Amino acid sequence: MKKLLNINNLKDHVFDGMSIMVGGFMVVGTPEFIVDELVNIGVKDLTLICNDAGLPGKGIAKLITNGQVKTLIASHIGLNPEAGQLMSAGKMECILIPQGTLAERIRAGGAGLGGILTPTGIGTIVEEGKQIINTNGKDFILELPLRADLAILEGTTVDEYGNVVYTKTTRNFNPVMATATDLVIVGAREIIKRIDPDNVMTPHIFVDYVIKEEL
Amino acid sequence: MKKLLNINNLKDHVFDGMSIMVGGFMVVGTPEFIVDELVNIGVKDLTLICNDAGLPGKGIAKLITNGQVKTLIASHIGLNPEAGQLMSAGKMECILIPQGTLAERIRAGGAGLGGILTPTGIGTIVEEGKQIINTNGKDFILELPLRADLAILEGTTVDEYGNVVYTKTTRNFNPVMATATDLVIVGAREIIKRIDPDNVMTPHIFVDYVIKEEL
Amino acid sequence: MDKLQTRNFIAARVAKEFKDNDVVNLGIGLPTLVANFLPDDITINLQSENGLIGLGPKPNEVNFDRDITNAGGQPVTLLEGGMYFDSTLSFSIIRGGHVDVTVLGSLQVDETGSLANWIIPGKMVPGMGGAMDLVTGAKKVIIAMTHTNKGRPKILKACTLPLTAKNQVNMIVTEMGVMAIKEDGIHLIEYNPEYTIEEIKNATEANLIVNEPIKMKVEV
Amino acid sequence: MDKLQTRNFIAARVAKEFKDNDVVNLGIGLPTLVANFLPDDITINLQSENGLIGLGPKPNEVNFDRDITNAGGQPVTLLEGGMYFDSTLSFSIIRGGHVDVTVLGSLQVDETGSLANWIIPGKMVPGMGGAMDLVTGAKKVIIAMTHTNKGRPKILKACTLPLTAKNQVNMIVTEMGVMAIKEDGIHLIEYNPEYTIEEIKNATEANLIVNEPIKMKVEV
Repeated sequence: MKKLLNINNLKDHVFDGMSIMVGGFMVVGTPEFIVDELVNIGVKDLTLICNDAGLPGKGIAKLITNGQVKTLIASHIGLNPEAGQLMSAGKMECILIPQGTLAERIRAGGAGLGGILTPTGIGTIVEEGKQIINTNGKDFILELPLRADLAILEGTTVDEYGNVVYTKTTRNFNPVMATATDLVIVGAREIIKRIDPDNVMTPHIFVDYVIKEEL
Repeated sequence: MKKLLNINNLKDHVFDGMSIMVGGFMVVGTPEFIVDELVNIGVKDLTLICNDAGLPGKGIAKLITNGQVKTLIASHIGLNPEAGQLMSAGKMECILIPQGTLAERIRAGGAGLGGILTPTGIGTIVEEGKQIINTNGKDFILELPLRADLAILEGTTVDEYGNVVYTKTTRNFNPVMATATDLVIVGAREIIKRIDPDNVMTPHIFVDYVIKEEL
Repeated sequence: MDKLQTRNFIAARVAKEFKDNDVVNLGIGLPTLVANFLPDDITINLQSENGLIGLGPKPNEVNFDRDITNAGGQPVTLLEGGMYFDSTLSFSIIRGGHVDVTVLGSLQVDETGSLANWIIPGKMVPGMGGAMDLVTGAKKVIIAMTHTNKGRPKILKACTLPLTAKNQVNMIVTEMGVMAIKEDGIHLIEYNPEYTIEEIKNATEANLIVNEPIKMKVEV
Repeated sequence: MDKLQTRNFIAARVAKEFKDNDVVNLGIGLPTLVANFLPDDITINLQSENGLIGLGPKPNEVNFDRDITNAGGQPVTLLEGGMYFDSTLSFSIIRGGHVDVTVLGSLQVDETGSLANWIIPGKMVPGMGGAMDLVTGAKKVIIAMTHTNKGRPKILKACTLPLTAKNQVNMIVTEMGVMAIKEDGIHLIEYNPEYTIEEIKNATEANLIVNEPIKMKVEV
């Protein structure tokens, strides 16, 4: 399989100060074994974009605990108290974004849009510093596209071409993040010959490398 | 099955002057048997929203030929010469929209967005009368959401709950249109007990009625 | 009523608001309990913003699946007819008005239907998660919460904490009563006969419009 | 060369522009012929905006499937490894810069890289289809067309027809030569030795920058 990458070579594709989107929702759909390797590598000053801050001792929480994260962009950090503490202590910047807006901004980044207009956050501090645009008599916030250097995603099933299927609620942010970064690395639970062409969730053209998880 | 509708009762859900989105791309993915019934019913002054104008004698071309269409909103009408003739003769209004913008506008209509910023059409007549917004140093056209009263879609496989799968290239505009109209009617080639929950393309909450195609 | 009874009482009353085929999103905490009181005679489609419709009860040892969780990250099951989707479609459903009712807890609600439930500056910064999208997009927003916080009113003339959304709440259900938020303010439409109208007014900072409220009937 | 030979000659030259793993979208008409000349030693992923990647050759009687067509509505096949998707993802791929090369025909192209190929007011109104998104979003835009229309130049100082996009064309391939459009204008980088440079210049309204062009080598 052409796109197969050995986890030991992950280090060749990361650098200090880079931005990384990590798939998953409360660690469900996060390829923990790849995140663990980022901890081993020790790459630092990261900007992480993820739905949340992981759970204590699980997922991207490990990168946060290890002091590798400079900025976290997420919708919710409540289930990882350490994230809130580091944020309050000024040791980690934390940018909170409504979950639907986070999804749309990443989608805009992948889809070549210059932004989207959302009603979410109107009349709240979310609108501060942003352009408000009225269409059809209603106010919307102009939210800008979000992209990153690297996406780390969990594919349940990947085929030999690099097509990906995400099972059940592991899907969440994975497919949209696949479209919005310069490099996409998928951690695969299993690799099969071919996924039914109707059921592919991330087409292989988005996938640069596949790392097989040792189960 | 709760949502099953007899084709003879389609007439109860249509009215003169209504707007209808019709799925399909050059008739592939268009439920022709439902469009044929709209011809039988004779509902008129329609605003049709469809990728194209169908093919002569097929799909929405029949509604156009029958004089039932007041306005056609599409990206391409070249394969149905009659549409261009009616447009030039002033007998049918025709609003041409870039295909990607058409998809995004329908998506915005279904997703509660106030609009999206696209680079497509900048510097062309497509931008006329529209707001140009500069983000990150680049100009984009603000395109507004598009919705309709009714969607007529072709589901290849529909389950007893109303979940839908579209096969191969019949998918095209069908899933996005399912999100953007007040009423959604799906023409089903086959009805099965249950679709794999990972493979549902249109969740049943979007589907109001299912009409079984007689094959 | 002890704390659990109070929570169940509120949850059971909220569950009576749903209609057949409603798409409903239940927030974390008290609103999650509403799932235990859904009426048997109608179909309710529970949506979870992490990507499913057809949320079923907690799994047992046999049907536990680590790949099926709710928006709180807790293991759940999928009911027959349910399905999974990604975060963009999930929030198209939410923002696009395809959720009929969302039920959320709150720290504060006010007379204009604004609510605050995502941050206490300097103290608690969990983030808004999907709450801002839910209250903005859902057709009906119900706040399910205790009427006061250690005796201090949570239903205010104007929220003092940073808002989750402006003018979006339609109904408040507490252990004291059911309130509808309309153009002219908060109407007490049902009251728990364990409390007098005066007690309820005293526990509420906002002006309560009281016009022949009926007694709350809840079987827990 | 007769008309078909000319078209094949242009298509064969365009096919030499692709690199391994490129995602390529071929427009209707002459560009479709490019598929017949793809190099064997690299993998090209043909995208079709109606919703597939992995466009294969026309079907025969055995593998014909009415549910698989290209953007022209013609029956096609799907290669192994290919997949289907809906129109929103298709145009996220196109607009989002995930298509490496798009090849389109055109009525006019000009010195600034603007092109016009979707409407002749009063005469022909096919609509832009996906062309505007393709030329705006693809990393490289190649125009494949005959150099002139009944002797009238199509490569102009400035397009006179309504534009499909401004400043987006990177390369023009005709039966006369290969031209690269850069900041300072149109460079003739290859020429067909069947024509003199003077003949090519005369068939071109735009100023052609000619700086040691090489001979086109195309095996049809």
